[in-house]
Amino acid sequence: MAVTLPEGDLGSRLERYLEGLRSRHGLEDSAIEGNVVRILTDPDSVPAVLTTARETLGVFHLSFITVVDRVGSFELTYELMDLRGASVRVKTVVEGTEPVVPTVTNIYPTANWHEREAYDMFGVAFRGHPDLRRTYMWQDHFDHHPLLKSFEISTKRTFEGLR
Amino acid sequence: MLGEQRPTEEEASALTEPATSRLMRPDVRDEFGLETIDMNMGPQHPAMHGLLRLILELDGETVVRCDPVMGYLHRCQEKIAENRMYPAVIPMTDRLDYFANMHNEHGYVLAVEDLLDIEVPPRAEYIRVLMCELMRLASHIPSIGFLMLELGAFTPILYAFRERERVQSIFEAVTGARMMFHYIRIGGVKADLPPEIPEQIWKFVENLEKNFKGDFVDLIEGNEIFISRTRGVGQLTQEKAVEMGLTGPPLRCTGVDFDIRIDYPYSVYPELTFDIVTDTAGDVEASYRVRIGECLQSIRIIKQCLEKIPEGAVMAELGRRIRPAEGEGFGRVESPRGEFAVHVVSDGSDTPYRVHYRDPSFVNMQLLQEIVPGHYLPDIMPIMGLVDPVSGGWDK
Amino acid sequence: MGTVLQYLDQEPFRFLLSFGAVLFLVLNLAAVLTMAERKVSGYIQLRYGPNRVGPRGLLQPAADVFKLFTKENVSPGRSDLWVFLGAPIAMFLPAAAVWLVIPFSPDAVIANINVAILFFIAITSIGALGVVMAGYGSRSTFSLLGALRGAAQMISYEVPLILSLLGVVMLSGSLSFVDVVAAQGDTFWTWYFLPLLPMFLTFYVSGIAEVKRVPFDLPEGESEIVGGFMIEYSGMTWALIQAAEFASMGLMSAITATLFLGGWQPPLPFLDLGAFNWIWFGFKTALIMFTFQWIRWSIPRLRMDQLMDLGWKVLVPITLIYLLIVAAAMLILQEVF
Amino acid sequence: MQQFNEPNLITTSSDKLFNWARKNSLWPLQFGLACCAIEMMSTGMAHNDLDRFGAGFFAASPRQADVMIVSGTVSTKMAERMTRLYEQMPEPKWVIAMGVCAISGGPFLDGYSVLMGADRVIPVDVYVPGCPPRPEALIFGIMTLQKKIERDQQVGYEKPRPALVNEDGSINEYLPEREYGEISEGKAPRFDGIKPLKRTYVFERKGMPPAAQTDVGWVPKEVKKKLKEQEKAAKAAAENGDTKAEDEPAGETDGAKKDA
Repeated sequence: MAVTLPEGDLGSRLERYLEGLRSRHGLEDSAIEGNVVRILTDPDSVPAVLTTARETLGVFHLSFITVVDRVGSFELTYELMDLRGASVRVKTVVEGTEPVVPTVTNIYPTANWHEREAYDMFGVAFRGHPDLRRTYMWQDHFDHHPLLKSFEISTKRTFEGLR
Repeated sequence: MLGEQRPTEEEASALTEPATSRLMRPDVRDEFGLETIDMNMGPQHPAMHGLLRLILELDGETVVRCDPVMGYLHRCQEKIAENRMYPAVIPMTDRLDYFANMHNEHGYVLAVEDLLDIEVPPRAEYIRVLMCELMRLASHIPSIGFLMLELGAFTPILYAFRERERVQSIFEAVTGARMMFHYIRIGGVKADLPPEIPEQIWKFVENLEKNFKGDFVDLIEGNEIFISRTRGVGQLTQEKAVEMGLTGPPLRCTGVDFDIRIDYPYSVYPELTFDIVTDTAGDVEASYRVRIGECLQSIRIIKQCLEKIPEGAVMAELGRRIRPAEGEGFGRVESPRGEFAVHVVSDGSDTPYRVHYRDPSFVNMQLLQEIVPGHYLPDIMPIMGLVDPVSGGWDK
Repeated sequence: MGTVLQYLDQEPFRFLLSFGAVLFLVLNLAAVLTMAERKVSGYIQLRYGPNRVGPRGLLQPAADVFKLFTKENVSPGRSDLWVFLGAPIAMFLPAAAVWLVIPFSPDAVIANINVAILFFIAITSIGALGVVMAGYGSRSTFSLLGALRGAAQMISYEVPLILSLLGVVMLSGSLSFVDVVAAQGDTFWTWYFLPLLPMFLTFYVSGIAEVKRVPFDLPEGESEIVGGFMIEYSGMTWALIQAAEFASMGLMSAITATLFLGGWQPPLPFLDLGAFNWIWFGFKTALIMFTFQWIRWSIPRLRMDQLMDLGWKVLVPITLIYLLIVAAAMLILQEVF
Repeated sequence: MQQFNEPNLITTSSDKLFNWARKNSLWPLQFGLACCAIEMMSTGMAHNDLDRFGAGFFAASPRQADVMIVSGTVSTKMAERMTRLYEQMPEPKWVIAMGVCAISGGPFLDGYSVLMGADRVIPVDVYVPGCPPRPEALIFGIMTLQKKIERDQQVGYEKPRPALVNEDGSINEYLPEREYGEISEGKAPRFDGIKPLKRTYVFERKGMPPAAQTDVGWVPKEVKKKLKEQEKAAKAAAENGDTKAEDEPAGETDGAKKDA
């Protein structure tokens, strides 16, 4: 029944997460910023990193998955929280216009709808996802992925536009 | 559409065994070989909290499959935010989760302030917290009313909306609007509190605290039918709740004491004393008790805010033009429904490069397809009350 | 003139006329009850209720009825049309027909038949048929669910209803309503609700279930199955279903008043109003109707399995045990006196 | 039964009764779309009791509703459902567009999945602006609808409306800009290069409105007679011309209809 949340003070926990992830995955570009452990990894090792974080280090909560379209490549941010003040932010960059990323639904079941949303909005496909349908838009009448930068809506309202 | 590099279905299933394989159920037939009924609930349905569509498969009155379909209120919030200037996104966030407008504004503003790295005057912080807690009252009390409405009792919702109407009149005096405030701005709040408002809020809060037990707790909890309809319905374990990424009352009703206000403190919450309300049962009744307890805690916070609020400016000195440097900002607040997080990516221009809202309704609603199967059809309504999603939130 | 009256007093005409009068009364009762429903709910919920149409909103039901009269009558494309259209009639007629045997006062009873209680039980059972017809005919999942719930509920709650009536029959020794009322006497402590208190409560509860009101309004289930069996009805057919619901509610109150609260009998002998004793009957009926509405707007509804549990595991045993107690008591009292 | 072309004693008095009944028992559909739904609920609640006007019964099923309050943003995905709900409602029915989103798309106007106003798919009777409108505004909208219902007639037209027919025979749906010329001219500078509009003839309609602007169901007697004669003629022509090529009679009937 009970879930044991990680203990210890914030600083030591952050150190532990960073060390734990570094020792297993040999991450070079990683640091602690405030209460966040920031990690950059390649897309194929994302499930491995997240498995370590959840199973070994006890970071139980996946807050959200953000996709950013950097025209030509996609940047994915997995925000993990240990529910006690520390966060682990896993970043990965996928090249290409029609990217495929391994799914993390078998590690964090809550990623199910986050990944569906990312697929709907950006066309990022998740390999092994059990139920990859669109969340918001029509399944069959809407052929675009609207949050791509190539999909433009009519008005951009900035100061430049007003003057 | 997405090229050859995508794996086929067999390959995908060979690669990783999906953890949520319980989503896919075989054709259910009972021992007499009778088929199930497919039923479509919503989007226009009195109990669907807006525009949710549930595709149900019923075996008699028992639900064997529940598939939520969203998107009936998709308003392109994230795309529109990419095309607006930073301050002009705030009124759009108001329309996200329209029962927690203040929290949405607060979350977005925190994210932008994280980008800009600016200090907010303490009085503004106190006013923000004050308004957010009033908003929590105005959200939790109607949600209790909606729970009762969906169970079939019509009257509690009117008592709930009476209180909400009082909060709204306070909001109107402070911000000028009843629902869409645009009050919390980048660097502070729009205007100071009107001079007579603190006293009015105090009176309202005192009155609510005095009448809370009589108007809501006794009326609802004293009812045998309410207890029998909610106790043991939507039973959640802690593992399940954490696994599904729940936050807010659905998580706290299982006994996990997680509250962004304490665990990831923001604004002036560290200076205020209040408790995290938890319950151990993890059913609908427990979530109702958590909401009741949070209302009382909100009253406590409001009183402390009114006592501690310092004098001073309510707006930081900022240029007319907000143009953060390239980078990322995160804002995270405890909205009445759970963790509301905003992720803003800037490319150094007037408009955000990307805004991502993590809305609690969206995440908490995943619970439906997990726990509804096995319950009776009328149990869907209390479970909706347990999750308490808001259509504007899950559809963005 | 006198001959005409005499002629009208002859059997077929008297019956037709009085049936017309009862129909008029029942339809008006439905209108008045909708108005009462909205006003009572208004005052329970801290608001006024209708008050713009006519003096204090009294013409509100008239407006509703005329509007529903001119509303289009939609029948779903794939519905079973005759069953669909027949259902409201099958619901309304039983509710109206039982009014024929209700004694309004000693002389004002249209058909004083000696098996009135049997008649009442037999006729009200037909109401379930209407519900099933409505649910089957409109060809919608929601209505089908509503109809199945309705059938199950109404048939299950017939059992405690009938069992609780047996106590009255045993005490009064008659199946006629007039005899039952006459046997109760004109003092309120001799009315049957006191000696038969558990039976009175059982009858009241299963009466609410029989007329499908909160907390037993599962066939309608406004927030679950959106109106249930009446989801596809519009205009006058819907109005007829509503009229049937309210008429049967009025009927159930009237029968409760007749069987347990002494019908037209005044509570104390000196309050006897003679020919105007029907006022007592009306007063008691209205009181029970008000309690129905009070319950309607106060408490949530039960679930199907809980409903069945309450019916079969609580009400039926209670009535059976109390029936034995009553029988034993009657035997003993006969021996003693 | 005699068909009335013009209002008379019977129709006007029954109109009065029915309009009175309809306006006093406007049952809204329980149909909350977005943020405005909360204010719609507030309107029904104790503080601004909508039941006072007889409009407090929120029908959950469209079959029992009279007025649909489109309360909030209509997405393209929802528009189809909303149209279906509207079609499920029995006649007579009315629509109130509540809030700017339902009027024009509001702040979400340029979204890719937002319908620019409910009136693109269903006819709207009353527009209530605001984001969201206050409960008082919604009550005002309902009272406006009541006034509109009061003017309804079973036969005849409210007023002879001007039909706008251009030189080339096409019919203008809206008044051309020139009609408002006196108001705007002289106040704001007109841009160059705007051509004058085509000449517009304004007819006072009496008795028979142009066919394009009547509802499909109603055909005047004279026209019916004419059409019957034409049909007869076409039939006769077809019978006579059986020996001829098969295409010809069809062509002839079409031509005759076009002439009418």
